[in-house]
Amino acid sequence: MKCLTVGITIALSASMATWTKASDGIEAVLQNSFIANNQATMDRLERDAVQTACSAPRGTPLDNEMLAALREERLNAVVLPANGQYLGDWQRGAEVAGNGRGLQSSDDPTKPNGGNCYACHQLAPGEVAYGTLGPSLTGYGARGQSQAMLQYTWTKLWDTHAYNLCSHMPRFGAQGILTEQQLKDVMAYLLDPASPVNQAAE
Amino acid sequence: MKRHHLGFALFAAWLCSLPLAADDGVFDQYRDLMGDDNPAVFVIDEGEELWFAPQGPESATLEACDLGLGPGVTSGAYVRFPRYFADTDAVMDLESRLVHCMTTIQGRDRETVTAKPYSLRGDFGTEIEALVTWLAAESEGAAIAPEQTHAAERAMYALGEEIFFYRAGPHDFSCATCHEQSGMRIRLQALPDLTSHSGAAEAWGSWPAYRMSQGLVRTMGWRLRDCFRQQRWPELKMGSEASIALQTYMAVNAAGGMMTAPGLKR
Amino acid sequence: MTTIHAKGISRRDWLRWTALLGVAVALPGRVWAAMTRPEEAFGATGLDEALAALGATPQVHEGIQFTTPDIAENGAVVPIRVEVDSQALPNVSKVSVLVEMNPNPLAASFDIPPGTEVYIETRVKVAQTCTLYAVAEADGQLYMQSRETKVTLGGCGG
Amino acid sequence: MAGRIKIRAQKKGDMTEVKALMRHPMETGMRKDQAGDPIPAHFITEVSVFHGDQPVMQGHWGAAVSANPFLGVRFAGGESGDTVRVVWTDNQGGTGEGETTIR
Repeated sequence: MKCLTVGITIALSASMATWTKASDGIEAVLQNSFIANNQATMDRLERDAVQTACSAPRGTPLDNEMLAALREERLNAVVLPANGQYLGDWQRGAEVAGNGRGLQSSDDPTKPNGGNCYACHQLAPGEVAYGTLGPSLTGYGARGQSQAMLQYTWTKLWDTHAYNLCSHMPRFGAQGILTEQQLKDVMAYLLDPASPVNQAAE
Repeated sequence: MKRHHLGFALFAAWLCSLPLAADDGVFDQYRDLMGDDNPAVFVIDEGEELWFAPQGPESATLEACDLGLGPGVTSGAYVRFPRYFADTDAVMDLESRLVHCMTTIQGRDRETVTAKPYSLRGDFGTEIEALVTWLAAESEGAAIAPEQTHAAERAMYALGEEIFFYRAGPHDFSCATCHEQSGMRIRLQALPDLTSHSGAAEAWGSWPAYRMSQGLVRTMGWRLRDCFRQQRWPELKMGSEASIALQTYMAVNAAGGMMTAPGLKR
Repeated sequence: MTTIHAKGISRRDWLRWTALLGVAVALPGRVWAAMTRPEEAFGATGLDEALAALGATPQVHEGIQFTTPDIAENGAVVPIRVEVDSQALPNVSKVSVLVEMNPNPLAASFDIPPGTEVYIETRVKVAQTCTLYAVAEADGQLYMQSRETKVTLGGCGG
Repeated sequence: MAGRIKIRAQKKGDMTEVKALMRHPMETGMRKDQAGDPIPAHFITEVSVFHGDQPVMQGHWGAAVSANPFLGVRFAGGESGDTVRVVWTDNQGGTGEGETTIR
């Protein structure tokens, strides 16, 4: 079976009728099937426009115009760092990248959320426990630190749908998963030449 | 005496069901050293004893429980779930059917028997976990063949597919986020593609499973609940429509595969 | 137990083990266990302290074959195997397994009577990536082998 | 339901190989339950393997042995049909015992 990695691929190849929303009953089913647990409250089952647009089962025809408009809207909503500074501390960024906790019912809400980058991406070559759902980012710093590169990387972290609608990646900035400072630290982990991400394997 | 060979048979089945090394074989040496002993053998025994133990106000055993193949028929029953039951006019998974039998046959209180279906930290197994483990072992080696004859069963599959792709929560996660591609892994954990037959068969066929990291056998109901915890969703209720729909989606995608549970997992 | 005599068991050892057996039959486990359990070593919270409590500083010995996985899927269950070549290192009477970074490094200790091969398999918890030690006692001396096992983060990390 | 042991004993040349799996939680005493209360330490402290009436190994265990512990040992001799017995005691006074015959 063909493996469709991102919804945008589906979107571009679709033509006929449109996917807007799941069948009417599904919200009621979910409300009856789940129960709030600590910080994981029931309102989390309500979807925003991105989530609704990106919930199409495989092969469902999609509305390309709507999707293009949505992507544009996401791009315009990205909030760049207030002081124009994109890079924080790569060592703190490493902690964010390795931390898989945050926002689960079982997590302590007073502790900072993790970014869990390693769940899906290879980063520092010395870390063997990396996932493969996303592309390898080892040596990411070789892309340089031009203004365009900084803004591109920030935008990917803030809201991946601004470039790649229906990507699997969480919207770390737009959804408030990571703070601005944490995002800067992750930026440094990716781009700082001194970061382990940009060192050769031992 | 059959049980003495069960561990070995399970291990052989487990070996055959190992995923095609999305983890690049990094744990081969570890698994070699682990050998063939699955502590789930204890839980199978415990489940069998619970099935035949008189309980509740009726002081009844579960031998009159109809798992779909007739009262008391346990062999081969698990692989037909989820399925429609006329007596409840509902599609049920094994866990909810067991609760139904505990309340109707043994006269036990529904709230009580569903209060803690899955072990919490520090627990050493629950009644539901043990019964499901034994009943899965009673289908060992059988082909996965969920019923899809009743309209309600087919509707459950369609609903399950929709929920599988439903993105929600602060991380925008759906089941599909991790389980619609083959050969991928999260950290070092290989992820089954549940939209494919082979991935669904491998996954559905190996639960319930002994989780080494927890020292416990876990059921598919728990597996789904814990997936949603990590999806940052609220808590999935045992035996809920969403749970049964997702199980139907998996089981039907897995149809024709072999039941090898209880599995042995990280 | 002709095999035991054939292996050249000392009279002292023989008496000790038959004495243990007598107690064991009368009171399974508890009493005879208390006679030999290395309590102090189990209570030690550092590797050096645990080794000191076991006796002396062990020397590396190639007669000990210590098998652990290079990388463990899960630190809660790490399979280990200790084998001693009785030609290279005879008269081993005790084998201990230590995990350097655990809160209490000594995980297990085994008394081996003459006639038992020194071949032990078990599974231990390893809190984090660190070195594991197999220590064998023979004729009052301590010998060892060590292995590093990497413990990985699995699953979704939460 | 602690206390149970599954044992296999198999002749391998002039040796007998014993593999035992024990039903026990092996709680370290350092974990907390869902409510945040400490879970008391509960682990096997002593385990012994007998061939007939003869002890072939005694293990002293700490809480770092994994839950539902596995033990494999080998001893010289042993004939098909001989009894192999494994017994344990834990830190809360619990005991377990199981036996099998050599295959």
